[in-house]
This record gives sequence, structure tokens and C-alpha cells, in this order.
Amino acid sequence: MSEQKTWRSLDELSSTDGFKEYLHREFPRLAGEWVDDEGRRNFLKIMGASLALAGVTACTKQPVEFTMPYVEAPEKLVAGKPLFYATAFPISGVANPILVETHEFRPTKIEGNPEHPASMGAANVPTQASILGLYDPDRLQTVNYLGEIRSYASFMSSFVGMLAKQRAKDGAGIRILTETVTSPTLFAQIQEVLMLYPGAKWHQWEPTGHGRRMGAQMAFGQFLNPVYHFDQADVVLSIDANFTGEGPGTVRYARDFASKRNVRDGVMEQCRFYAVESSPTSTGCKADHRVGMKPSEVAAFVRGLASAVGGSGGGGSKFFQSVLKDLQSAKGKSIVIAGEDQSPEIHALVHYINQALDNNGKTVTFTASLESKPVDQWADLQSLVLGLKSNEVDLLLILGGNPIYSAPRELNLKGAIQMAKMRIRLGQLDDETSEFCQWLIPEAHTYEMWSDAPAYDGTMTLMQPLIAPLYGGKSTHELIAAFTLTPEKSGYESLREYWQTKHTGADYETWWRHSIHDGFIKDSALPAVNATAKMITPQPVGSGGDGYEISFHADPYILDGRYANNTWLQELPRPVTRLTWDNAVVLSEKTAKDLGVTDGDRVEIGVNGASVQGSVFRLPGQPDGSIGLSLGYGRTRSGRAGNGAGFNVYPLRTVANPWTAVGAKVKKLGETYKLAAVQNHFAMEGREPVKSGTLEEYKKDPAFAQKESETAPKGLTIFPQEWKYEGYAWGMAIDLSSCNGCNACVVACQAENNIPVVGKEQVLNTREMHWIRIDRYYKGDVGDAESYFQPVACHHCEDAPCELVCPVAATNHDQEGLNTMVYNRCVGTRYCSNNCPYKVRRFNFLLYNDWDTESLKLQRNPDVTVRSRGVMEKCTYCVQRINYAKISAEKEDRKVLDGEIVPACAATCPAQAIAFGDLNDPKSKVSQWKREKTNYSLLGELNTRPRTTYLADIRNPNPDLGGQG
Amino acid sequence: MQPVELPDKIHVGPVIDEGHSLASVSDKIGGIVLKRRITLGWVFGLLISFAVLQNLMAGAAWLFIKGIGVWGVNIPNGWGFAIVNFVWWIGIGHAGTLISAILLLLNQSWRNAINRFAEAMTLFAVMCAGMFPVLHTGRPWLAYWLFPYPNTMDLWPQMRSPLLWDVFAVSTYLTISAVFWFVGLLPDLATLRDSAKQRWKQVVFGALAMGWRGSARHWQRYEKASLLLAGLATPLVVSVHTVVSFDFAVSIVPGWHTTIFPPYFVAGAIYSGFAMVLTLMIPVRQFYGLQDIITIRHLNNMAKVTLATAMIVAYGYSMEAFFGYFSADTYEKFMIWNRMTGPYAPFYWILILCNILTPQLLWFKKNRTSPFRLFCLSIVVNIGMWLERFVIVITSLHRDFLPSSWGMYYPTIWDWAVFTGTLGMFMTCIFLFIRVLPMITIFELRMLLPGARVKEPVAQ
Amino acid sequence: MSGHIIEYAHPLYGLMAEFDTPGELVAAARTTREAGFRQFDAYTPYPIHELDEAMHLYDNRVSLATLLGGLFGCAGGFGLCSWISAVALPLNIGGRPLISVPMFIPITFECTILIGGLTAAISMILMNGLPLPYHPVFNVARFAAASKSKFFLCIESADPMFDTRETAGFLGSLNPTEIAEVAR
Amino acid sequence: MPQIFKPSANAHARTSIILAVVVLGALGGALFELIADSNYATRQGDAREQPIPFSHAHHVASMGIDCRYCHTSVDNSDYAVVPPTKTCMNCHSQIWINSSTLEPVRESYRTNESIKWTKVHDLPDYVYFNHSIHVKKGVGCETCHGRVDKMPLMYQNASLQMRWCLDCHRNPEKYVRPREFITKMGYEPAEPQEVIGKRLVREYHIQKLETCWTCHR
Repeated sequence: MSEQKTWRSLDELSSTDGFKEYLHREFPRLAGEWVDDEGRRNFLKIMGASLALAGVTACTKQPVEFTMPYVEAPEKLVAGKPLFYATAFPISGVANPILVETHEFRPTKIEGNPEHPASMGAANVPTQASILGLYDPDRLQTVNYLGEIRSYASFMSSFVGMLAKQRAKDGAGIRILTETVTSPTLFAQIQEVLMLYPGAKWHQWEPTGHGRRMGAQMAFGQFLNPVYHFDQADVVLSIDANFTGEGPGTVRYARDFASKRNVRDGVMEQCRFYAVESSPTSTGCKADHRVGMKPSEVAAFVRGLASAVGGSGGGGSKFFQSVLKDLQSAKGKSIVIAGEDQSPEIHALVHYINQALDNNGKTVTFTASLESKPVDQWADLQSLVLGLKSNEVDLLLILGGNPIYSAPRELNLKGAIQMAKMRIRLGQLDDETSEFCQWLIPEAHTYEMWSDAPAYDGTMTLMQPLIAPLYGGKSTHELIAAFTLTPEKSGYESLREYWQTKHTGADYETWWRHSIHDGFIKDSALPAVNATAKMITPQPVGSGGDGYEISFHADPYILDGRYANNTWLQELPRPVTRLTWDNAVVLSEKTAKDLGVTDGDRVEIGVNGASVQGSVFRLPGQPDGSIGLSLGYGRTRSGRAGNGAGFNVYPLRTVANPWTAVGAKVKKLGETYKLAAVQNHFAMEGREPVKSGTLEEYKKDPAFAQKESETAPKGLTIFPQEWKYEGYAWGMAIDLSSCNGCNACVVACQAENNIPVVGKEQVLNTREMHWIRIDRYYKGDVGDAESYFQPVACHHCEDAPCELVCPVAATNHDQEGLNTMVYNRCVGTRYCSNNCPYKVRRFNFLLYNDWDTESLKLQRNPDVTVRSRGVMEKCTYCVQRINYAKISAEKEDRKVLDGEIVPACAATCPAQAIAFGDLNDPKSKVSQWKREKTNYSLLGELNTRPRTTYLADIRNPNPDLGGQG
Repeated sequence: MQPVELPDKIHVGPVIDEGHSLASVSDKIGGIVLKRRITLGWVFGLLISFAVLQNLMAGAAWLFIKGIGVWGVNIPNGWGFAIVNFVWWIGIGHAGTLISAILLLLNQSWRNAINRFAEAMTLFAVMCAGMFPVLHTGRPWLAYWLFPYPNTMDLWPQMRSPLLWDVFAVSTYLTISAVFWFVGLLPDLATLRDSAKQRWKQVVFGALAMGWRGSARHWQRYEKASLLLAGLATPLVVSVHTVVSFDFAVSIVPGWHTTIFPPYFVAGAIYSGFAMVLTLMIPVRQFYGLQDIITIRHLNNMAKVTLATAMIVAYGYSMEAFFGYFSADTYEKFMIWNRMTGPYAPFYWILILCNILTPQLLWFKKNRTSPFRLFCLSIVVNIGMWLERFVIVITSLHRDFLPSSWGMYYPTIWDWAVFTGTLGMFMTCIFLFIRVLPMITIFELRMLLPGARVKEPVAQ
Repeated sequence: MSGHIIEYAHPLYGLMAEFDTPGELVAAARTTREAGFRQFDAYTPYPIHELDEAMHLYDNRVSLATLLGGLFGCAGGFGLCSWISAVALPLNIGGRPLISVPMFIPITFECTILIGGLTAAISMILMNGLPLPYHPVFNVARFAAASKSKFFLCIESADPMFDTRETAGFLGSLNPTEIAEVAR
Repeated sequence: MPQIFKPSANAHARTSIILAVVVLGALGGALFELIADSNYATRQGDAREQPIPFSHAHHVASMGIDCRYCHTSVDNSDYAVVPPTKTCMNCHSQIWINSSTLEPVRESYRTNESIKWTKVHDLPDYVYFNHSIHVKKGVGCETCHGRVDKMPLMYQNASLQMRWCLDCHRNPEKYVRPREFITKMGYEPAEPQEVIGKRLVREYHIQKLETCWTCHR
């Protein structure tokens, strides 16, 4: 769709006379806002009129339908044409710059912002899924006081009263608890408040991200923000770092890293990637050498490395030695990176190692912290609790976050919070924390508010609303404004004014409009600062004695639990475990055997005086004697999707050491609880669906993936003649070296193609509906198996087995070689699925699509039929995008350009692992990829002649360590 | 046609016991329909069957309300019980036409006592079978799209799909069997018409008999037509299960994609068909005292056919296994190995026991001539043949090419409801049939009587 | 009415003789034909092939009709497949040619059987002039046995040689068990 | 006595059989006609009840307003769109300001509540029709919507059956017209259609798109 990226800012829109008049007439009450509920309902109407909710109906007589045109059409809106607006989706304060596709002002789909350095057109999983969060039917829909519905006005009036009291004592009784604040506008507003109420205190806390923050502090004596440049690294060592999946900058990192991994376009080189992990991550699965270590061993390893690169010390395992050798031979061209779930100490040591390796300032640069006011958040939280306990808090304002759920047990936040006399909560859900607050204010979703936030490199990214708050939600800006002298000030005004103060140079108006239009402020990336990391003296390792070691990890998708109610994320298979709807007690094969448990057996884990119960999942690569636990599950008040999914491990964490626990006891409970994995068999059974080789092998024989035995025998057909495709011939190539299994493509596809969520029961019965899936295979023995990812969607075979067996021709080939699937012709014999060797077809066994929930209907893509019960469906190469591009091209009497059509999966892929285009055009990207020697067809021996092919997965193991693994 | 008189020693008794005359057979068989009072046993049996038939009603209703998802089918296993049952029933439906057509061509006199019954059974079995392809579709109300008829969409079925071949094969088979059956009934309906006492029975049978009066000129054309029908029905029988086997053989799924399927499906069909005939015939012959017409010799012969087909099926199994090994194809090899040792292995070995080992008992005359033993054996074979279809459908599907998409299949109660329901329907039809129509071809029996021989008086 | 002759019960359909054994019937039929009668028929409870030869019954039109029907079905079946796949809805199905002959065989075959079988049955019924619920022969009381155990021979008044008395006499000479007049 | 039926029974038997065949056939045909092919089923020729008896005849024929004045996005979007109330008011704030029939329009404009029009040409939800490309390729409004200039009340001109769509998709040359006549009502080809049609198909690169995903996806 790149051609139509004609998104315009609503601000621009609001400045035009027509629109002013429109606002004036249609929405007299909120002049600042561009549209209110009335307006939204109007959008609903036209939405209802458009064919958005297309269903596969079998009735011959078309029911009478109505159309409700605007009373006055907003300018530039062309019914049926999507508009793209630039904004961002911040996760833990770090902006993910995006474009939002809207249909008649309904946000329906997220795309990356191609202009923005942090995105370059791609978006990660939580960002892709965020659109569903906007329409979450469980969102808090009204202002609420002690369970009674109130108006925002009534809140304000009583709030004013509270403030009056506070003003008397300089607001000494006021406490504000926020998540990490990075928005300069918000920070300015908070400062304003603290100015007005000198006695007031502001605390920040989030359960994750602490290690990165404090690590830098430890190493440099100041809060710095590390920025990695993987495109310049020849050797990468990851210490439990899932840098292509979690933390700031993942999208950009994934792209840069992939650029050093794929062997393509004449580039014969590859970086070498070592991973040391206490629990397998998707990034680690791509490593040339991945070694599982218990948390304590990881710490020891890093310390050893630190002293080794520092010159002192040596010895260590063969692996250690080779890693050291590689790193030192690549001084200034290597990266050592520590994971989000590592302690500050490890982070500090890693900074030191990078410095010793002369990487700092080259492959790793540092900028000032992205946070407006970086603090030791754990200390901050404790001081809040102290304040509460000492009964000095009258007015506690909790803005976002969910501390009661995620704070360590020992703090007993639940008890402490209730010491505050008045507790006000701004949140999107009536969640665990809201339970203990009197006033609940619905929080505006990111796509309903104005704000700003820095990207991973500090590039200042602006957010604009795409739809009026569905439930009259308020943004943090607006609630903070309530403290100030201008309590009614809108988020838009605050933002605009803040940047006015920052803007130097003439013509603020134009600059502002361009910035909003682009979604970020050009060249606002923070400058690199020079800083020297000092070697810290680590405390001695506290050996857990006997018992198991636990490593805690944020869930890759619902993170610390904040997205637990997002059904897309819940049903999105975890990249490594392939689990949906649950977290698990991750054990190694051996550990499980020792405990006499297997998948699904419930166990009780006791440590730090607390205990939780969960069910076991055996995972190759999990170090023996250790347990991997992911945060974010076991929510009790997250809404229909999150409640009861998985189990809550927060109680096991301590303030002293939130990342690991030692000396854990595991008790078998004798019960079982089924875990729903979308893939139950991980061995390749000697079939090599994923073809892989080392860089050496590749250099020896580039065509190693195209073995005779695995290509279709020629002339063994009774139909020798082939169909010719004049015009376009669409095809796809997927580079397995680049793919890091992040699943962004899966959720992007789900959003683009109205793919329903089926729920755990159906997943257990292997009826999930994702059109694209990322298969995960193991090679080698269970101990240190290598993992491989393979995205599989419909291959659009030229000799498609599925088409042959359909009795009603509901699936057949079109003139451009697409394997079409016609829902409204399908009678549902399911023979096509049986006969599909790739098993990529999906069947609506029941009525999976939600035809009732209004808010969910708003998200649907009007260009794709919403499938009903009893029909087959599958990947279409995003035919709606193909048709859109073809029609646009036809209207301009030209051919479709290469790159004009980008399927949802390819568009969002952070690693840029998917190429799509016209095979008849030898210059197209996909044709070039397919000419690569590594190009092979999956199950090519079946002579299905798929249009989707793969570039073999090339790895670059260290010869000293004997080939792979 | 004249019964070929073979020396009695190779027979176990005659085709029809002595002491029967032209009149007596008519009365005996016609009597069951016309005179015999409705017995408690019959009513009881009918009620039971009808009750079981309600499973089908409930199962189908729920299926239509909720969707195909109420069954156990899922993504690797797109087909489950429905197709298993379909193939099983169709197989059973092969005995009738086979007996009346092929044996007629082979001039086997002993068929006369059993063909009518077997044909009726065929019709009912095919009816049961016919329901499954419709029920198992995601949108059954659109099943008519499988027929080529001009429509406002200008769309037509896809003639390359084995499922469409099925539509043609099964509907043809049903039609031709019905026609064949009715043609066979004509003279007997006339007999009933002429022996009926109540007016309404006379009218009903009279109307059905279409005024058949046994004219020599009619008989001559009648015999021609029957012979032609038999000649056409014989390849038809073979073709139907061949086409059914194509549903699998044409696909690329390992375990389905094999050339041995047509012959070994047909053999399997005859096998299960004869088993079912035995299952039904033995009790009926008991209750209605037809031992003198359906004699031990019939049972013995059917047992022999059963044994023969059992051996063919056994050959089929061994060939499958051999191909799997000999093809040197990863997927084929694995499929066979998985079938024998995988999660569904028990079913495989039970089916080997039922279909290959147990029938070996039929080598012994003692077993062939004991109605009770034959009855038990036929039940075993029926179960075995159902399992065979289950193993073919499921073990091939649940683990095919990409290990990532392997999965398991577990039937739900609704699968069972529909399956048992069709059994109920089948039995209901059988019970009604034996009461309202002569279950044995009277006029053909007559030809077996010694008195039926033409001995022209020499002196004129 | 019972067997003995009633005067002037005209117009008659014919005269009917009853026999106990098929043998006698066949003999009688042969004699009747040799005597020059053509408009006569025999009625038996089961097919007796000797009669065909005795009465010179060699009608092969059923077979011919069936053959034609079969051929029509065959052509029709293949025609349908080809027309649909190549003319009415020419789609690229799995890269197969529009007319993929091997895949049209099963349907062609089934159509052959279907049409052939139906013509066989229907032509037989039509050529036998069925349905014909009412027929004069049923007016003979004992004729009920024709569908069970007895064998009848009926010479019709339509035969040029027919004369009630002489024909009755002729029938008598075949020593049947009964002779009856068949009223129209 | 074996004679069960009267002589008349023969006639009855035969006629009843023939009748049965005929009647069943007729029934089948009628049913198909009724369910799928009748104007009742397709709504062809139906004029729909509308909140305002808007007359295309008047606005197009008498006023000579071009289609695109109201149906603005017909040449750049999927939808031709029913115009917003504002468009009506452009004129009707000047003329017929007191006519009662137009009250709903004025009311809508006052209250800012949309007018609830009934769709006349309404395709099933699984059909994706794009106006702009048809206009671009020389398919006139008239070709599908008929002589709207002769329609006091808008009615559905064509059956809108798939068969009907395919007819043009298979032989566009039978229907296309020069672009300049797109909105012309009662267009007569200057030269015989088979000539001009073939030429336009060449000039406008009109493809015969018969594959399913052209309209269904």
C-alpha cells in the first residue's frame, strides 16, 4: 500500500475552514477535540453502511439494507478509501512509531512508520495487536465511584474539593504513582503540579526494565540509554537478551541484526552469534552457539568474561575460551548485550566488557536516558509504601500500571494502599489495582489521545488520536491537568504548547503540522555521550544450595501482564514453547524426568516463603536444574480473556532479587492441566522441511539446498503441459536466515484478514485459525538442540492438490497464479485441507467470528469478508491489497510497481525476511531472491510447484567448537 | 434358468429342502406378509431400532445448530467418523447387487433364496451411507451444489474431484439397485395380489404389480431385461467402491495415495457385505422358520465367499505394508510404521485380528455349517471392517508430511450418536421390509423345485 | 364364472385352457402354433424358456434399446464433463488442462450404466404394455393360480382362425384340466 | 375372482404416471424460478420505499445534473456514495425551501441526523464491487443502473445476479462505451457496438476478469 500513504494529520484537517465549521456545528461542547461521541456514532453509521461486516450468507434473496450518508462529509474523506495517520504506540515509555490505517475513521490496522528510524515500516507483536486493545469490550467504560457510575464532571467537582484541602498543606498528602514517564509534555505537567504542591510526591514504578536502567547507573555513575548497532557487529554475544523480541528498539535491532545474518545479494559474510541463556528465547534460537546456563552460571560466566577481557583471569570452558577469542579478535566490531531480565550488576559488567572490547562508541553508543526522571524505581516504590504505611497520604493518584498485581508480595502494597484516604485510579480496565481504589477514571487508549514519547534512540515521536475516546476515556495529560490552574486543558493543548516552548526557528505552525504529519520530529535523536564504564566489584554469588534455580522473564507478548486481556496475544503461540493461553513451569527433559513429571502435570513451586502452582512444559534448551517462569499471567481482574489464563508468579519475586530465585522446591501435585500448544511435534523426522547449512558448507556448495532427491522428478506426469501466466505472476520468498520467529507476521495477518480467535479449547483440538504459522523445529539431541523457525502460509502451488479435489471449484487458480479460495462457494468438505501437504488451510468448524460485540466489529477490515461457520479459509497473499494496487495502477494506465504490493506479513516483518512481488518481472525483489542458490521449495519432491519458496537457513558456527551447537 | 445339478457330496444339503411344491413356497413366503400375525418380538425389535434411530435425529439436529465442530474432526484430520461410516455402509451395500447380479451371471442357483433380502439390505445400507457425505460438509444446506444443474451463478461442479465422482457413483448405484430390486419384485407382487384376501391389499399389491400376468411374451422380455440389468450392475458394483477408494487414492496423503486401493476396497466391500447378510439372515431364518429355504448350504456358500474375500483383503494389507517399505519413500515408510506402532496401533492390530485371523476358522466345515458360529464370526468381521476404514482415514491423516502439523483425532459423543443412529435407521428399514414385502424371491424359488422341470409328454 | 361353456357369451376375449405341469403347457403351445394360431399366449408363474422356442418368441428390442441408452449415457457423461470444464466454466484447476480425460472417465462410466440400466427396465415395462391393471384374462376365476402353481394357454378371439366352438374343441384335444371362456 | 380393477383403471394408471412426471417437473422448475430467478428473488424492477420521494427523472432529465455532482466518489473509490445532506441543501437552501416533501432533508440538516435511505442496488456482503475501475474502463452508469433519467422513483434495473455480472465480464465489448459518455443517459453508439466495443476493449486495456477473486475475497 506504500503508494497510498497519503495520511494527513487531523490537526491539519481541523485548521481548514470546513472542518472548523463542522466542529462548530456538530460538536459544540468540546471545541478542542476533533470529534465526540455524537460524531463517533455517525462514523458507526457509515461503517454499518459500508460492507465492513461482510458475511458469507447462503440466502438467495438479498436482505433490505440501508445507507446513512454523512449529513456533511468530512473533507478529504473518500468513503471506501483508507486513510493513514502517523502516531506511536509506547511500550514502557518507549515509542513504537506507526501508521494507523483507518476506514471512515475506524482504526483497523497498524503499519510501521517507514520514515521513522525506529520502525522503517515494521512493527513488533504488541504494537500490531494494540489495535485490538482499543476495541477491547472489557475496557472500563464509565467514571466510577465505589462501584457506582458517575460523570467525569462529578469527579472533577469532588476532586476540586480534595485539592482545596491539599493546597492548605502544600499538597503534602498527595502521592502520584505512574509508570516510567518519558513524555516530556507529561513531565512538564507533573513538574507544574509539583510546583503548585511542593509537598506532593511523585513515584514511578514498573516491574520490568530495572536492570537496564540501574545497570547503566552502576557502570557509568549516570543514567544512560544504550543504543546498539547490530549492522556493524561481526560478533554478538547475548546474555539472556531477547533483543529481537523485547525491550526498546527491538524492531530496528531485528532489522539490523538480520542484515548481518542473511547471506544474500552477493554478500557472503555473516556475523557470529553466541547466546548464553537461562531460558530459551526466540533470539537465542537463532544463535550459532546457544548454551543454556542456570542463572547463577550465567552470572559467573559474565563475571569471568569481564575479568578475562579486563586482562586478568582466564581458564573457563572451551566455549568460554572460543567466545573470548572471537570477541577479542573483533574488537570494536562486536556487541555483548544483557537481557531485560538480568540484574543491574550483569548489565554493568556487560557495559564494562563492551568498553574493554572497545565497542562503546562504535557498535554500542550511549545517549542520555529516555526517561524524563530516571530513578531507582524499586526504591521509589518502597518509599511510596513507607509513606502510605506512615499514614501521611490523603490523596493517591495511580496513573496506569497495575502495581497491586505486579508488586512483590513482601511490600504488601495491597494493605499499604488502603492506608491512603482517597485513591484515584486512571486505568483502561477495572483491574486488580482498581479493586482497591475509590475513584476509577477510564483511561484513553493511545489511539484516542494526544501525547509524545521518545523512540529507542530518543527520536521524539508524536501521538495523535485516531478516533474519539470510545468510552469518554481521559489521557494522563488530562488527568494531571486537573491538578493545575487549567483543569480543563486538553491533551492536545498541553502537547502543542509544550512543543511551542521547545521550538526554535520560525513558523511554528508549518513545523508542527509537518511533525504531526510525519508522526515524529525530524532528527531529534539524542546525541551520543561519551562515558566510561568502570569495572564494578560484584557481590559473591549467593549459591542457592540445593533446590532449583528460577529465572523470571516477561512474557514475550503480554509482557508484565499489561496486555493479558488481548485475545490475539493470548492465542498467539509463544515463539519457543508454541504455547497459547497459558504460561508454564518450563523444565528441561532431564529435570522433568528427575521430578517424575511431564507436560501438563501440575506442580507447586515454593521459594522465598511463597508458593505458586502451575503445570509443567518440557523445553529443550532449558538448563537442567532450573525453572523458567514468565510473568504476566494468572490475572484475576483483567477481563474475559486474561482472567484465569496461566498462573501468577509475581508472588515469588523479591525486592532484593526480582530476576532470579534460588533454592526453589518443586512438589508434584498429581493433577494435570492441559496446555494448549499449536505444535506438538518438534523433530523433523529426517524430512528437512527447514534446510540449513553452515557458512562454510554454503561457500563450498551454494546450492546445497537444491538436492536432486528433493526436487520433483521430471516427466513423471500425465499432464506435461504447463499453464502460462502472462501479465503478473505473484510469488513470495522467505529468508530463513533472517526470520527470528517473532510472530509479528502472524498477528499482522490476523488484524488484516479478520481472522477470528478460537479460544483454548479449540486450540487444544488443533483448530487454530492463523493463516500463517511459524513452525519451530529442533535438530540434534535434546541436550543442546539447535532450533529453526519456518513461517508457513499457503504456498499457492501451481499444481495445487487442494484445487483438484474440491467438488464445487471453490478453490482454483486465477490468471495470476494465485490459489483462490472462495468462501461463498465453499460447502466445507475439508478435502482440500486433507490434501494440502503443508496443512495451511483453516476451517471454521464453529462460528468463530464474533458477530455480536459491536466494538470488535469496528476493528474489522472492510476489504476482507468476515467468514462464517462451515467454510475453509487460508492465506490469500492479501489479495485485497493486490486488487487495490492493480486497480490504482489500471486507473493510471501503468503496471503495478515492484514493492507497491506488500502483504501484511511482509510489511510488518522487523527482520524483512519476506519478499513478495511479480515473478514475471526479473528485476523484482522476489525474483532476485528466488534466483539465490539457497532458494528451495518446501516438500518440492511432491511436485506441487509452490509459489512461496524459502532461502535456506545459513549459520556461522565457530570451527573451534566443532560445527554447530 | 435351470439349476446346475452338482453331485450332492460337494454340497452341504440341497438348495431347497424336499417337500416343497409350487403352491407351498408361494404360501410359505407370501404368507409371512399376508397371513402371519404381527408378533411381539417383531414389534419390540422395531421399537428398539426406532429408538436408536433417534440418535441420528438428535445428532443431526445438534450438528445443524452448532456446526461440524461438534464432531471430533480438526485440522490434520479433516475427515473422521462421517467418512469412516460412509465407506463402511457403502461396503455393506455391496452384497445385495453382487449376489443378485454377479451370481446371476455365474448361474448360481443358490442365490435365489437370499438375493431379494440382500438387495433390500443394499438399498438401506446405501441410504445410510448417502447421508454422511451431506452431513459431514460444513454447510450441508448447500450440498445440492454438487449436482450439475443450471443456476443463476453460471457455476458448475468441478468434474475432476473424486467427491463428485462419488456423487455420480453412489446416486447411480442407488437408482440402479432400486430398479433392479423392483423389477425382481414384479412377479412376486402379482403373486401377493392374487393371494391377498383383503380388498385393500389386493389393490395395493395390484397397483404395484402393474398388472403383471405372467404372459410368456412378457417373461421373455423380462428375462432379457434382468440379464441386461445384471450385466450392467456387475461392473457398477465394482466401480462404486473403486470410486469410493479414489476419494483416497487420488489424494497425495501417504497411506491413501496407493494403487492397490480399488481392488482391495472392492474385496473389502464384498467381505463386509456378506458378513452383514449373514448377520441378518441367520436370525431371520431362525425366527421365520425358513431353514428349509435358506438352507445350511446357503450359509456354507456365503461362508466360503467370506473366507475368499478375507484372503484378498489380507493380501491387500500385506501389499500396503510392502509398498510402504518398498517405495523407499520417507512418508510412506513412516505412515506404515506409525500405523503399526503409533498411537492408533491397537486399532490396527485389532482389525488384523478381526479381518484376517478370525476368518481363518472358516477353513473348517464345522464353523461354516454352524449358524451360531457363523453369526458371531460375521459380527467380528463387521467390526473389523469398520476399524479398517477408521485406520485408513485417521492414521493416514493425523501424521502426514510436516511434523509441525501432526495432531490427534478423538471422536465426540455426537460422532457416536450419528453412527449408532444410522444403525438404528438401517434396522428399522429391515424390520419394516420383512413384514411388507416377500423377503425371498418366490418365482425364482419355484424354478428350483423338482416339479418345475419341463418334461413334455412324448405321445401326442 | 366356472369352467363350463355358456352359449353366446360374446363378445369373447378368447378361450383359456389350464394345465397342471409346465410340460403339458409347452406341448400345448407348440401344437397350437403348429395348428396355425398366432394370437395366443401362455401364462406361467415363472419363466419357462422352452416356451420361447415353442411360441417363436425372439424379441431383442430391449437389448437394442439398452445399447442405445448406454451409448447415449456414455457420450452424455463425457460431454457433460468436457463442456463444463472447458466451455461453461473454464478454470485453471491445480494446473491441470481444461480437458483432463483420465479424470472424466469415472463420471462417463457411471452415466453409461445409469442411462443403460434405466432404459433396460423402462423399455421392458413399456414393451410389455405395462402398467395394465385390468386385463380380460383376470376375468377367469382360476387365473389367480397363474401367479402361483398353474399354467394357462389362451387363444384370443382376435385370431383369424378363431371360432368359439372349433377352438374350444381344439383346446379340448390338448387335454387341459379346465377350459374357460375369457370375457372382455 | 382375480380381476381387481375396472377397465378404466388402465387409462388411470397410465395418465397418473405421466401426470406425476409432468407435475413434478413443473414444480421443480417453478420452485427454481421462484427461489432463484424471479424478480421477486432478485428484486429486479423494485422501486424502494424512501424517506423522500427523490426523483432521478427530475434531477437528471429536467435539471440536467450530472451523476457525479452527487455521487462524487464514483470515479475514485469503490463506492459511488449517496450524497450527504449538505449536497441537497446546496440547492434546496435556495429553492423549494418550504416544500413539505423536503422537510426530512432540512430536518436532517438541522438535527445533524443522517437521512436513512434504502439501498436500491445492493450486492451481497461477500461481493466487492469497485465503481471507479468500471467507470475508468468505460462502463456507463446506464449499463447497470438503467435509464435513471426515466425513473421518478429509483428502482433496481438489473437482476444483479452473478450470471448477469459474468455476461459483461466475459464479453465486455458488448457493453463498453467511450469514457466521455459514461454518465450519458440513452447513449447510442456512433458506430455499431461490435466495432466500437472491440476498439475500446483494445484502447482501454479491458481484461476479461472471470476469476473468483476479482469480486470475492
